[in-house]
Amino acid sequence: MLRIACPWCGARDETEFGYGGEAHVALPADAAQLSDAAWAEYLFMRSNPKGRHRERWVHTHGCRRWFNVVRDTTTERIFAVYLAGSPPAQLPDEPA
Amino acid sequence: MSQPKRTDAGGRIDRLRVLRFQFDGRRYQGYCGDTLASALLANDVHLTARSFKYHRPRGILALGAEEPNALVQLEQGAYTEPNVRATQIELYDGLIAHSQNRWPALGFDLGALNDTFSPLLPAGFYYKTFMWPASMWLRYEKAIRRMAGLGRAPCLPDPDRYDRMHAHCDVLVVGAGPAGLSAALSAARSGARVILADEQTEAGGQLLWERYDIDGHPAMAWVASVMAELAAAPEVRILARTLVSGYYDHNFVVACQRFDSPRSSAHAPRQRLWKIRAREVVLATGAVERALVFPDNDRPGIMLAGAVRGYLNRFGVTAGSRVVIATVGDDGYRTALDLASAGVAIAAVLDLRVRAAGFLPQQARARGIEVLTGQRIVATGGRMRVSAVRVQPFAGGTIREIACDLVAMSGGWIPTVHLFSQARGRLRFDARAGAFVPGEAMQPVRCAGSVQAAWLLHEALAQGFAAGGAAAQACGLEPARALELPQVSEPEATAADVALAHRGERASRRKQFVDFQADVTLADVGLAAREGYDAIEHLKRYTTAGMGVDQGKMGNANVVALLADARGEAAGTIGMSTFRPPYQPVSFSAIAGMDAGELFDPVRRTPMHEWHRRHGAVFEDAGQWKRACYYPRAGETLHASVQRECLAVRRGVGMLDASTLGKIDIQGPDAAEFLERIYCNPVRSLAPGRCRYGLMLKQDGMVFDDGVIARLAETHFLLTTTTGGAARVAAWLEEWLQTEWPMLKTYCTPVTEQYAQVAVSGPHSVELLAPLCSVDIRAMPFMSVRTGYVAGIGARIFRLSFAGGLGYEIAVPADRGYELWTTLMGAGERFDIAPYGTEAMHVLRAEKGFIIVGQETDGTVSPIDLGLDRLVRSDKFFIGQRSLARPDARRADRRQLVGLLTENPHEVLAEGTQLVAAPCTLARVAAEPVPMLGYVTSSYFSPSCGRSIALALVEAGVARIGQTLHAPLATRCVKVTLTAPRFVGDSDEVLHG
Amino acid sequence: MGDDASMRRFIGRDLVLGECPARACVELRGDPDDASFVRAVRTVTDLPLPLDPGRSAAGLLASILWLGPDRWLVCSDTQAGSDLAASLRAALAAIACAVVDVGAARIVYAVGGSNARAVLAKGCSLDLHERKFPLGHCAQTLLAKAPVLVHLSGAEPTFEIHVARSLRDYAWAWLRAAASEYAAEADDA
Amino acid sequence: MLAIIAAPAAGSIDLNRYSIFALARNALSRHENWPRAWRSPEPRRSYDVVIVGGGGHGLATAYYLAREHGIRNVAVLERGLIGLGNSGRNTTIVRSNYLWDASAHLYEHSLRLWEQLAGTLNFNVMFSQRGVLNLAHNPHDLRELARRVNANRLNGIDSEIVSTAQVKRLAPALDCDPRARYPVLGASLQRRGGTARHDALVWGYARAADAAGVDIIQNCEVTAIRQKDRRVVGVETTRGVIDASKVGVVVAGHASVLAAMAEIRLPIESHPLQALVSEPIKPVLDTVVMSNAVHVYVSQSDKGELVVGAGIDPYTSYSQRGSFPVIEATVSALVALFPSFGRLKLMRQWAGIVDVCPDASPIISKTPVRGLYFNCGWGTGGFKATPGSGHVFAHTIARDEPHPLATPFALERFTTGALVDEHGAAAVAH
Ligand SMILES: Cc1cc2nc3c(=O)[nH]c(=O)nc-3n(C[C@H](O)[C@H](O)[C@H](O)COP(=O)(O)OP(=O)(O)OC[C@H]3O[C@@H](n4cnc5c(N)ncnc54)[C@H](O)[C@@H]3O)c2cc1C
Ligand SMILES: NC(=O)c1ccc[n+]([C@@H]2O[C@H](COP(=O)([O-])OP(=O)(O)OC[C@H]3O[C@@H](n4cnc5c(N)ncnc54)[C@H](O)[C@@H]3O)[C@@H](O)[C@H]2O)c1
Ligand SMILES: Cc1cc2nc3c(=O)[nH]c(=O)nc-3n(C[C@H](O)[C@H](O)[C@H](O)COP(=O)(O)O)c2cc1C
Ligand SMILES: [Zn+2]
Repeated sequence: MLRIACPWCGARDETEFGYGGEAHVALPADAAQLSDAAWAEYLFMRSNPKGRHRERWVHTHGCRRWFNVVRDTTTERIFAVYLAGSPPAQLPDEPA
Repeated sequence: MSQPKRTDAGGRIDRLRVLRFQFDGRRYQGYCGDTLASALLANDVHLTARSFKYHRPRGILALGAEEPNALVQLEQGAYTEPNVRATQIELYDGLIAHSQNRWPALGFDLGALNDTFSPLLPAGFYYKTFMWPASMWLRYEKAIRRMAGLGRAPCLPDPDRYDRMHAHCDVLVVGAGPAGLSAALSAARSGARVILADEQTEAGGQLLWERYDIDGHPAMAWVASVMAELAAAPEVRILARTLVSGYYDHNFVVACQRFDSPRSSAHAPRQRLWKIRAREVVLATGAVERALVFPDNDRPGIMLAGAVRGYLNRFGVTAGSRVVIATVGDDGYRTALDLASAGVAIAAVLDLRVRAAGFLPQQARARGIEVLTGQRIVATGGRMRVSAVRVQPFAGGTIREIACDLVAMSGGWIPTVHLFSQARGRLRFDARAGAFVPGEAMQPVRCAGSVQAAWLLHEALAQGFAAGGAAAQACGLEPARALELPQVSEPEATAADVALAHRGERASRRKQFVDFQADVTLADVGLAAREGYDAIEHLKRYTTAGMGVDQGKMGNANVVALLADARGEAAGTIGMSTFRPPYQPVSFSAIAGMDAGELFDPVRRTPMHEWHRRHGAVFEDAGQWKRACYYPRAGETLHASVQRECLAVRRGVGMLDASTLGKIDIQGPDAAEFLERIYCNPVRSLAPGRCRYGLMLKQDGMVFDDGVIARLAETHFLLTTTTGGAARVAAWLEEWLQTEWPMLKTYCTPVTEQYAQVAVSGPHSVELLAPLCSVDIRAMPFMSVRTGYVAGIGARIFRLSFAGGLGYEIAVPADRGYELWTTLMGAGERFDIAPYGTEAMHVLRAEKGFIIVGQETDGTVSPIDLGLDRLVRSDKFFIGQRSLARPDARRADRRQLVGLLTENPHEVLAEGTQLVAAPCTLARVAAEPVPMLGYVTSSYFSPSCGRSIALALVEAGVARIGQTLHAPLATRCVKVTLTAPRFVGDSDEVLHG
Repeated sequence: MGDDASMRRFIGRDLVLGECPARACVELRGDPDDASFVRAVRTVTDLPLPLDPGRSAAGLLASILWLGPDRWLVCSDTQAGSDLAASLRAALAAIACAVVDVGAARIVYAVGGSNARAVLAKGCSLDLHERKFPLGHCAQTLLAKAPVLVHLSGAEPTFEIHVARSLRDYAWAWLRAAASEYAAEADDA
Repeated sequence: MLAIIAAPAAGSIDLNRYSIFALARNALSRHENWPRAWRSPEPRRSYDVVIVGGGGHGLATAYYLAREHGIRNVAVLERGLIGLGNSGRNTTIVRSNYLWDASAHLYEHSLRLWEQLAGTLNFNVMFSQRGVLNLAHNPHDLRELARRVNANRLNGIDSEIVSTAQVKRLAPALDCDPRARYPVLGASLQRRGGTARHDALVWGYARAADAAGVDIIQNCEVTAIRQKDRRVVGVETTRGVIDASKVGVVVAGHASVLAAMAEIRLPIESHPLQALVSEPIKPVLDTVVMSNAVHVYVSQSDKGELVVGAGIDPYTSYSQRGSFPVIEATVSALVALFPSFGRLKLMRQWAGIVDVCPDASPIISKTPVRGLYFNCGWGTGGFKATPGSGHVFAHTIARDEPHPLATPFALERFTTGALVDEHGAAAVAH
């Protein structure tokens, strides 16, 4: 069971959180202008990587805040936790 | 007489406390401190089970968790439990156990015919036969199923109590043998919060039955002093009888604690599941002994040598009177020496090694024990109990038969690396130990003692001290000062040559078991390899080796070694099959804990629940909520009650408990802008004091939830949601607000629980309410809201109605809900008021053509499909908007909401009935698919219309209004006419029918 | 409540469970970086707004519990919920914030005695060790399947468990079951 | 059609054919002479078609390519060992009672192939048509079941509503007390549904495909997809480059990884799906019982264990492990439905990586890269579809045009919005 460090409340069990999928998939500003294909890309297509994943979580049964997590999808190791709305967290060993 | 195999003295049993028990109907006695296995052996009972596949007689083989044979059915009736290892059952007075998987009796089992036919039943035989004729498989299968399985499931609900407990610690130590104890001690002395868990009743591990001295005293004295110190330490928790079963991610460890005998007391749980979050873990899980592979190596009376020694030293039981010891290392000699000291005759020590020159072999020889080296067992005799072994030098030569009633085999030791591996730790093959040992760890975990193939006691102690200290340090604690390692005297022992364990007689036609539990033989391994199932994971699945109750604790090591041989590769290159939780089986009840019975899932009740109950309401489940469905009067059916309730609303006044509706308070300068984006209909234009029906879409354009938007003030809104949608919608709003539009100053607060809400509906509602209200409700326009008092209670009054027609909804703080309800019921007596339930509410709203999200919608229905396109505004952005422009959302032949009238006005179609173009029935399964045009979403008998009405989603339904379709039923077909989805008009006039 | 108006209570070995009398509770939302907001709250409650997760402030008039970075629960035993809300609303009138009366939305159960932690640990995954969850600490979490707010308070430290009113029966049944192990011998199970 | 293709490769007809007689004959030679079930060839430089993924779907695709389309120069490339992906870790429920026409037709096609499969493959896949019950616990469930059962019937699929009393007769251990927290109000029953032996399905297809000439290459991970002008030309693997003008990718949970190699994005997320078995016991449950509302499904294997399936873990993962809370929830649900199972014990738990699509329906599709085909998105329910999926995918590859049954499942649906939303049918994994 994951232990996730809510940026506000600190480390809590996975059961208190909700998972929100891939992070940094922003709502296109001009949705109405997009082609069907581009809209489908936003709506459905996900990178679903094997390895490091930037993803959204919400502390449902705690402070109710959304935040982002960098987790390795092969080991479940969590590398970083950062606030919603901030740019993708860069890890020291990653090319920018 | 009684307990013929009990020694006169010794062992960790209380000879003053005699316990009576029964096995297979026979009465026996044992002592407090016994296990069922030790007590049976004390009574000279070896035959305890029949094997899984061949139903071969089997005896007790091991001392603890690794036991593959002696599984029994413990207790009876509701308390019965199948497949329990006799080696792990603490004896108690009155215990009743039975053998399993035999018919009619353990001694005479017809299933043993399988053994006779075994040439036809090699590994995987079932894949090759029973294919013809195809229709017969179910029959074959029935017979196979009856032969398979072991014990029996109880027929009654588990009567016991269970719970789960969370725990947090700095250092969790698993195993209270010498390594675990020293680890716990050094961690505790550093001030760490320590949990020490061991599955046994007592701490000590192998020291419980090995004869070592520590600091010049018997080792158990050291154990006692350590336990005393740990027990006194404030931050140490000792969990005895606690099996650590699973090691999951982020150092989350699950353990199951047993409290007492199967009949637990009324207060205490029978078992407790611990859920431990440890910063650091030390695994000191020890090792189990390896069996030898030789022909007919499974006869009762053939045991592990360590186990034989354990039964002697821990329980004062001699498992035989004339013993052959077969060993591949010096350890077997310990058993010989201990038995000899207890006066048991040693027929011979059979050492498979060519040379046996160590200290222990010398001692054995010095005691006059015959030692045969370079020999192996080529056959065994005896049916229900071993009676002799035949031995022969590896090099060939004469076969000698040695009579015996016990064979103690010592094949070396297998480190218990299960938990380490579950923790994603990598395993490494240790050639010296001939076994897999912990390699690189992937979580904060350390190992100590024989789990690392450190076979010597002083090594175990030293590793434990080091691991415990390092773990505490990793938690940021100072290492304990002045930790002195205790002094140990132990004879040196040369390591076992484990490769010999499976390198006995290959030519024999007799069965040589590698996995006793799954009845897998050496020949099976060979066959699988030949057929190409020669990777360990394929071999496991093809032969089922390692898939039994013991998960191959003993057998897997030999399976892997034999497979390596078959492939001509070095041991260790084959790998191991995956270790998975649990380390040992854990009862389902323990995992469920208190989440059983009424606590399985919370029930939510409204503030008025008790009133409904007292007034005979029949409840229905809506998510976790209990909602009053209808209120039958004496003798009334569902139908009659609902008809009456509906008419009360249409003609007089009725009252519905609407408290379960979700409610969300929205405040802030940008609240209107926010909701404008959330709802597909306009919100900004809503005037304060007014309400509007609103639809929310998902991003894919499909209806997600609906409800009323009330604008309480310029910057203050109250939304209602569906009962089931309350939490979903609140989360949805927060998500958008926080992640997409944090710049919008808006605060959302779920207030479902704060308000009790009552819908007062019907033409008399105004007369009923007006005198009780502090505001002039007659002056309230349709779809408006006011704040005031109702019956002296601070309230919000909404003029709106889901039932259609005149109606109000009153919301008061939940703690006044009951009072409001009873007051209104009292005041309503004059008007013959009737409480109405959800069923009547459904009929009433269907008459008006109002949808229910989840009934008219299923996640694939857009507002356009529902005919609500007039609500959808194109001149603004809202969630789901773009998706409504996709080609599929614009298709003319999408399913659209319509009304249905059956030809016969008394025919009420079942909801879920499908609609087709040409008449047909469901009686026979159609050969060719019949195209479906839609289906019935809601269907009722409408008292207002005096006939049945229905709503349906139908392909291009709006264009078909006026046309006829067919509703196929089981044996007949009903003609239906499509209408607009509304049956009763604004002034309650009937529109069709 | 009209149904079972009697206050629930259970006394076991080193354990007391009980239902607390209704109390005024207001959920307060606002920007903690806005000094005027913080000041206004102080004028009404005479308390500093706790800004750190898990912290609470207690005074004579009221107590304030941290719920989130812009969310607090203001409780009072001495005022009515609507009065508390009204005075907060009045003080905060000019500020973008939200004041929502939530007193009726919740039931508060108190769990006290030296076995309290063990009872709660059966359903709560927080580390309730006194160093990790000291007096005055509060946290939202799950107790078994009920979302709860846990607050350790009082002269004789007692865990207060705020739970949704609709889960009153569930939470009590759960607490009773968890406590049954500590029933005094003569008590029913 | 299928009966004809059952004959194994020429030259080995009698010796290799499995039957009770073959068993008896081999018993005389102590089973020393059984041949390998499939060869273990070295990869060749090029194939007409390369199938990536040696799960049931990949092997079935290769088999039908060879048997039905005469394309025998086919390799199945498997990263590890065949059948150890989801095909080797599922709860083996087979049924075809899906809601929407497109799915119903596809799964029914598959079910009909199942009914002949042991004979077709000459491998006993132990397809046990013991019936599948879907329980209803509230009025909403009942309504949804009725809708689905009616639709099934009109689609030619056997399906019926059964009463609580009938449910009790079919599964006596179920708690049918009306006061239960989740009372059983009725159920749908598909009698032709049931379970099968998962490994046997894989091995059966492997052996039959091999006999038809297909090369099954294990321990051969595809690391890149080679293309020229958006046309596939081959793959790179850990065992070298292999040329092929057609590549079919059938890698379940790894679909996104392979898609990324071809610069395609998929609407797929990979989640852990957990399952567990109890210790083996004598027969207590003769049908398959599934419940959406309490989220558990269970059957008893021929060996005697209860095979229990859980819901998916919420977060994406590639590690074939799930989280313990899911096990707690699943086991509590099991005990709630079957209170007498409480004293039985969990023997083993595990997880697979399921490829979940937004509409809970598969993708069987051509792609923007010519000659590259994807078959994925089966999520929690593709075991039952293995024969049908392989059959229509082989057609799609061989003809370079979707099989009619596969047309609704093309990738385009995510652009047009014509989803096949089977969440109702798949709300609980199966
Ligand atoms: C716990 C669980 C329970 C389930 N229960 C059911 C059920 O009851 N009924 C049902 O119908 N379905 C069920 N399913 C779903 C079903 O198992 C799958 O949909 C189905 O088995 C998928 O088969 P497949 O052949 O597509 O995938 P897999 O069997 O996963 O095969 C894919 C193969 O691709 C290989 N691969 C991946 N990457 C590469 C690469 N780069 N190169 C080469 N090879 C690669 C993998 O190693 C793997 O062997 C369940 C699934 C799980 C996990
Ligand atoms: N002569 C030999 O060849 C040989 C071989 C092995 C061990 N030994 C001796 O055995 C001792 C080894 O000490 P040790 O501490 O490493 O091991 P140990 O066997 O003494 O202790 C291990 C303990 O861990 C417990 N345990 C294992 N798995 C568990 C689980 N999942 N949950 C809860 N408890 C669990 C066991 O019940 C046992 O009490 C030393 O004295 C060593 O000399 C000798
Ligand atoms: C239908 C089915 C039945 C199973 N029965 C058993 C069993 O009886 N004993 C066992 O140990 N494992 C059993 N397993 C689990 C496998 O041992 C294994 O855990 C699973 O296939 C996943 O593989 P892995 O654990 O090697 O990753 C079964 C698996 C399935 C899919
Ligand atoms: Zn938080």
